[in-house]
Amino acid sequence: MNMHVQGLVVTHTGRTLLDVDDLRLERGRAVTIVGESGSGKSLLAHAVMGTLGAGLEAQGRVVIEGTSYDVAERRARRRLWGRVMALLPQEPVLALDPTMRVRGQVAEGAASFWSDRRSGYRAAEEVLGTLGVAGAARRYPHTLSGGMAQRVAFAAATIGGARVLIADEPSKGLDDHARNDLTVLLHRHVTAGGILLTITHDLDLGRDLGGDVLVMRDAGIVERGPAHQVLITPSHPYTRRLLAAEPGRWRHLWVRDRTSGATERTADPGGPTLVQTDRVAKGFAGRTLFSDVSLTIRPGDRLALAGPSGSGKTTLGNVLLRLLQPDAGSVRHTQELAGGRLQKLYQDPAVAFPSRVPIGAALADVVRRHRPAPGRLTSLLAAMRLDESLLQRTPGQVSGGELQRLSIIRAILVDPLLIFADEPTSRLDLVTQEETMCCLMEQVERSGCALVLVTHNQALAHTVADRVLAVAG
Amino acid sequence: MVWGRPAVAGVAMVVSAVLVACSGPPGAAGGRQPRGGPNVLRVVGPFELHSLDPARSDGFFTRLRVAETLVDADGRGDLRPGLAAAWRVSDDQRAWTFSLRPDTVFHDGTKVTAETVAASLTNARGERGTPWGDAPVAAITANAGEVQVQLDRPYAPLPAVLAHAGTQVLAPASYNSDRTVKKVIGTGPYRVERIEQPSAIEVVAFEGWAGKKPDIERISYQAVGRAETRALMAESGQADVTLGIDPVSRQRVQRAAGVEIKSVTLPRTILLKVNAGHRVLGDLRVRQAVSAALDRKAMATALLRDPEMAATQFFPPSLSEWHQDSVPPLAHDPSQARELLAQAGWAPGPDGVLTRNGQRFEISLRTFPDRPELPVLATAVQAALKELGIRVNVQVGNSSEIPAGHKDGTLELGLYARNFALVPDPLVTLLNDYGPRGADWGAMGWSNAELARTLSDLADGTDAAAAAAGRQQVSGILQRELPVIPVAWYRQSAVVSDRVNGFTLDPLERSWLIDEVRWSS
Amino acid sequence: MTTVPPTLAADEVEPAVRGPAPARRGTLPPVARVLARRALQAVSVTLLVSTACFVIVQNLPGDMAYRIAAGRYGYDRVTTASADAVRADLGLDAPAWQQLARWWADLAQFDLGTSLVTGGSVVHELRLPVTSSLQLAATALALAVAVGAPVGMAAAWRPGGLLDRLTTVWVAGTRALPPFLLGLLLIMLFSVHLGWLPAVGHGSASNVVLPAVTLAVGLSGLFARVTRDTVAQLRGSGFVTFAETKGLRGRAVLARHVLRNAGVTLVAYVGAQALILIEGVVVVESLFAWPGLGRTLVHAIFWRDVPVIQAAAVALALLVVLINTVVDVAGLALDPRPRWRQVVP
Amino acid sequence: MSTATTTVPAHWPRWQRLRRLSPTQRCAAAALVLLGLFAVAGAWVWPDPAAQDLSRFLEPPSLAEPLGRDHLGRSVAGRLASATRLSLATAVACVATAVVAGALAGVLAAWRGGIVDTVLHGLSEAFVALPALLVVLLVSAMSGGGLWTLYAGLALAQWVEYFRVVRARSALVLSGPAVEAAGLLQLGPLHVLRRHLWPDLRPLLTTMATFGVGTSVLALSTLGFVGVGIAPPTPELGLMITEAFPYYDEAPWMSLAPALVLATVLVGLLGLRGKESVS
Repeated sequence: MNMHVQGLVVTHTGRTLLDVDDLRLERGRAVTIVGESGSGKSLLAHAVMGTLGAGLEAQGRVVIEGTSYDVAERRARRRLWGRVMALLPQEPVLALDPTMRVRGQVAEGAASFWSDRRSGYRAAEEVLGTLGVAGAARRYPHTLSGGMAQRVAFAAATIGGARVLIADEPSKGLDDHARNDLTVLLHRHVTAGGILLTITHDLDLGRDLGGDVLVMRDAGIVERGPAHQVLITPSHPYTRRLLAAEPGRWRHLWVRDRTSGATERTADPGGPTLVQTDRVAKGFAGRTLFSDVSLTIRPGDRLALAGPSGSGKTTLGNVLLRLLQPDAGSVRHTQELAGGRLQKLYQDPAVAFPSRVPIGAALADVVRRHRPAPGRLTSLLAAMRLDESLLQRTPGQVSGGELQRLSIIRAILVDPLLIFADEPTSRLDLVTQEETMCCLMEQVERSGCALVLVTHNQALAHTVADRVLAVAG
Repeated sequence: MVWGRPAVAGVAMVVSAVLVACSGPPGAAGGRQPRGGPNVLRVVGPFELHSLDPARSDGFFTRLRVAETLVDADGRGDLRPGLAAAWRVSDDQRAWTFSLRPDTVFHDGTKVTAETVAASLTNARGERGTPWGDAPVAAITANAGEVQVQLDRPYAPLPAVLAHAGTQVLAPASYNSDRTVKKVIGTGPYRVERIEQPSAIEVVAFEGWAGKKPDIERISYQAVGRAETRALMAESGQADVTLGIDPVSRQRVQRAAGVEIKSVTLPRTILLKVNAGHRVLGDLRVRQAVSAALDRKAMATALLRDPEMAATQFFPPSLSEWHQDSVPPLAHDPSQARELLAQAGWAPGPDGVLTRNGQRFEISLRTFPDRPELPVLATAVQAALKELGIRVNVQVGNSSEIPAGHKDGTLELGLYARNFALVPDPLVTLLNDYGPRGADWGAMGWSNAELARTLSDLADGTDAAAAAAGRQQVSGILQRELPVIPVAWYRQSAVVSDRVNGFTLDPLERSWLIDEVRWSS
Repeated sequence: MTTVPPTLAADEVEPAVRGPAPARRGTLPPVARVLARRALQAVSVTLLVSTACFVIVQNLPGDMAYRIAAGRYGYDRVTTASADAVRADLGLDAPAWQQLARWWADLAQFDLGTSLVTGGSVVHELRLPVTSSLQLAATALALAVAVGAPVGMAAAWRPGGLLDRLTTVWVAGTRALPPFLLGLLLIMLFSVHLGWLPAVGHGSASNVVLPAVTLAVGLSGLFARVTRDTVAQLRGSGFVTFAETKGLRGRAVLARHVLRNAGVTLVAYVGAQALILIEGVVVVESLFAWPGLGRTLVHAIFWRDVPVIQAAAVALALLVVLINTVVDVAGLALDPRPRWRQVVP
Repeated sequence: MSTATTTVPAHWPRWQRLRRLSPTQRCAAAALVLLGLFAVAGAWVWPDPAAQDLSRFLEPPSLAEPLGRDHLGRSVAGRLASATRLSLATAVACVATAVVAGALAGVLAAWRGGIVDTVLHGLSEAFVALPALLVVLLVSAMSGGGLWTLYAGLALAQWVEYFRVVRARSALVLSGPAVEAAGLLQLGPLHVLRRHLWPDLRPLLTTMATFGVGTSVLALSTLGFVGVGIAPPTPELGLMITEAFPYYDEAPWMSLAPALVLATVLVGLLGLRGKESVS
């Protein structure tokens, strides 16, 4: 059995969003599609599955088990869902019904469930057991960890026995550990003789899955071949650029030497202390996130707080900034930090700006309050390669990468002594991530301010920071 | 206690089931099919039942012929035997003796005796502010099977007072130990079957009734407050007898099929009460001017839809003994009104409002909405007086604000309808209203010795010729002095469906005479 | 590198400590917590509402005794004598605080006192209004949900479709029609011209139809709209899409996922409307001569019947609490997620 | 409806935004403006809406009297203009008061938290439990038929709604990252009010307020219908409908005209809101 996609074109009001001439998927061999956001890779998954949005026109054919389906006709493939082909959802926490226990949600995917509830439940418990989450059967989704939710969603998607599994950005929002779990699950599907099509911008996932890799850009495929070849020694310039954007491969003046962990740089150990914590501890709802954390941050320090999601690194950062009260211990700030010289960058910059006000108006308030040198805003915009017309827009009308750079400008305008960056690039794709980090680090280098970076990406942490503080769960 | 979800859902379901269960048993639907079968006479009226106490129940149970008074009255106000077969007065006019109708039983089967009647009447004396409570009664006793009422002084209208609904006779079992009424057990041709206060009453014919058996076995009464809703019910055949039809609806209902309008002129006059002790209104010329300013004919035509109801004097023609053709009628005469006001020293100010010595002619008029025509008439009075340059401030509020204003002297004008037949003899009402000190619903700050003496003579009892002369004198004085200004008389209308015939309206509103109604087929 | 121990613990398969912690020992389960909170609210609301009513009524202009006398003896038979009798009878000359204290003391023994106007026990006087108000509200709600929910569901299946646009027009139309006009029109049509239903009255099942329909017409449009918005939103949600790609048929998705989740929103909305229905239908009550709470309240205020005002207000307030409780409990039953109180910094 | 949802760039001048109104919104606005003109102009054409001419009662519409005369011979058009003026003015005043009071209290409670929040929230809970009808009835009983008390009663019954919404919404905004960032930037409370709270609350408040005006007009006329509203002869829409009802077949223009005005106001306000947002 195999699957064959032929002459697939997706357009929207005349504009071509996806144009893939020929794509073959075979049993036992994973196929991974990588590329920037907007390259059309997600559309491919949905076109194959038959879940394209109503406003999109599609043409082409998908041949599954010898039966040919017209891509434009979406209904015909519906009866294949669950039995022949399945979609592993993005962000499994959102894909589970919050009002229903896990067992029922898994069981309803089994064909037997509709004739005999009890055998459906048995099947569900069995599958959950083999995935190591038997205990989740009677729980509600909101009580599951991200990794467990991922496994539950996998169980629900595959219990119907579908051989074709399409995974759309399955690693989005997962920390390293959960991502490893995911890789194992996907591998298991492939080795059991399934067909796997994975859409991701996570190059490591592509490498781990092996098989074939297709690189997409601007609606088309620019390079294809075995994973070890494409993702290690690429031939197309775009693929090379993509690879170079991985934090581990960055080449910039401000990049720290990752290989020699011993040569640690602590800027001016004798210098004044900006922030000092003494045995702080914090917990929520009876659970301790961290305790006995003692830290000193001096001007020019670069500290990374790394750890899996939910481990409390953001909370620790907020305690450092005195946005949160610690449960125990104390946090002291130097006098100089008063007056707004301590700034924060947010994971989602869209929520860090007043949402219904033009960005320019929000920045004008900052300028009015802090009176930076005249022309500073204009020069910063130029330095970040941002057009001034962006200032007329509201945050929702600007792309994530641009907005994060605008929020860097806002932080820099007040001449900060310490910037706390909370996962500033985790929602951006690789190329944009590099661009954004470049902008941030150039300003940090120039002003000599201290940086505290929160990230779940170990490579990024080690690339940027002098010190990495691992925060456990 | 940990509740599983099924249990919680169960609780929610039980609660909703209870809510739905309140919806009552499914019954026969259909508008024309009366509740309880076709043999029920459905009466609809504006009156709500707020209390079972005879003094407070607005005559509900006498009108429904459940309870009886010792004395009854016919449509002209002539007294008839009720529970009492006959009565007589002692020579000194201070003791009245009532002999009871023999072999009468209450609805609970107990026999009516002089003792039970005396006890019931004594209970009713407890309510002050009623004709019976205010009558000069010294004692009520049972004496050799007869009821005797001892008076403090001669009081000719006593039998009429004992026809007032507040004196209805109830069985001993009707009362709680504290003399309040717990249920109504009367002696009439109908007994109470069901009461749903304040809006529904159902009565059935009483088997033990010794008189003529009524044709209608079962009657239901439904109170409906809004006149327009009542008219709709009458039109749609959802009521057999609809009481209190307003003049406007009357015009429309007349055209509906299968119904008939019954009308009767009531001994009721819509009056403009004047504070005659008032700095402005104390001047008779001003009162006369106000009276002459009113175009009663136009008001009656437009608002009551009945030109005949324009009052030309205090007593309506239906009170034939009191209505005097000889009295010069009240007429609309604006020029005379202006002249009278000018004589009284009132001259138009710069904004058209009359002034005298820098004082503007601005007065307030209190009325209440319980009778729907009153606020409308008040508005018409307001507009009419505005023509003369009198600024009237209409206050539509609670009816009690008129007696309250009378008491504390703040009332200037008040508009209301006065019923002269609360007691079948209008004399009782007049004695109270136009006595030397005035009364809540009568004169204010005005007294006339001649009128007081005439009324008191009438109350003491005189021969027929002297009484007629006295009544003529009363009418004349009221017309000349205008302690109150008559505005309109009153016609009551009811709609009767053609399912029944024999329905008549009692001009005294004492009874709905339902025991005389018959099914048409 | 600073010596930070590599404490990246392996993600245990059964994470006992990860995710929101289970309820702490010693705290009540959610349902009991809701009930306890609502019970407390019921007590405080009773005291507050009754006291507020008392104080306001005491301070209303006009002599209370006259008002009560007007209620007792009828509008044209109230006199100064009867008002004096009322004052003496009811002890209205006593200081206000004594009257209030007496009411509280009686309330503590579940005695709501007697009506100043009719002299009957307040509990007895209120029984009919409370049950008829509930009956009318329940019927109107049931009708509105029975019509509105399916229509909304159908409209959501094709957003922008004919039915969807029709419900928009329906909502606008019914909102523009004041209930009293609608009621009159319904009486004219069904009662006067067709003669199918009784216009007014209370007691038989057919009586409730017209007033309930009058109320339900507007409500059903709103319910259809809310259902449509909720369902349309749910249809775009991740778990509904996922349920579909799991292979569930449309009806199964509807039954197993959409309905329950839509119920969470709808139950809260129905609850809010129930409150409005119970307290705000005095117009419909007046038009259809329906002996409900609103009408009782209007009369009681008109006559200054303090115990009845207090008891009716307390009854209404308690109904508000009761309905909120039912909504809370139903919400908990439908959606087990904890509701975090919004923390204000 | 579709164009109503298109986002208008925030930097567009106001008049240009007006241009982007949907056809529905334009029709609604036009209807309301016409009604407003009628109400204002009516004051000149018919200076005394209570002027009677009993001899001309129930006169049918004519050129001089476009809506005929009522049962007291008063000009229906004149009364209607006066009633529209009164209804709209009172409703707008009620809603404005309720919005200002509710929004201020809501922002205060969300911002200050602690005892201020506890007190204000407790107060609002009490008002929620207190039936709105009771509030209006009691307040209007304080002086029968006075416009002031009616206004106070309606405003008092409505502020809670705005308070609750504003408090919840403000708490959300104030606890959000944008305000946190503003705090770190030390931009001060004025900036938070102007750039964060007001832009976020404005669409919500305008939607609620247009809805509230409709509700208030309806409430006023409903109170008129029940008989606890404005005292006659002051013309009021609900009262006019009530007064006219008995004449519905004799003089249909009498009841039709106020009902039509009421419907126009409600539909107009509904249409003005544009995108449907119940709940």
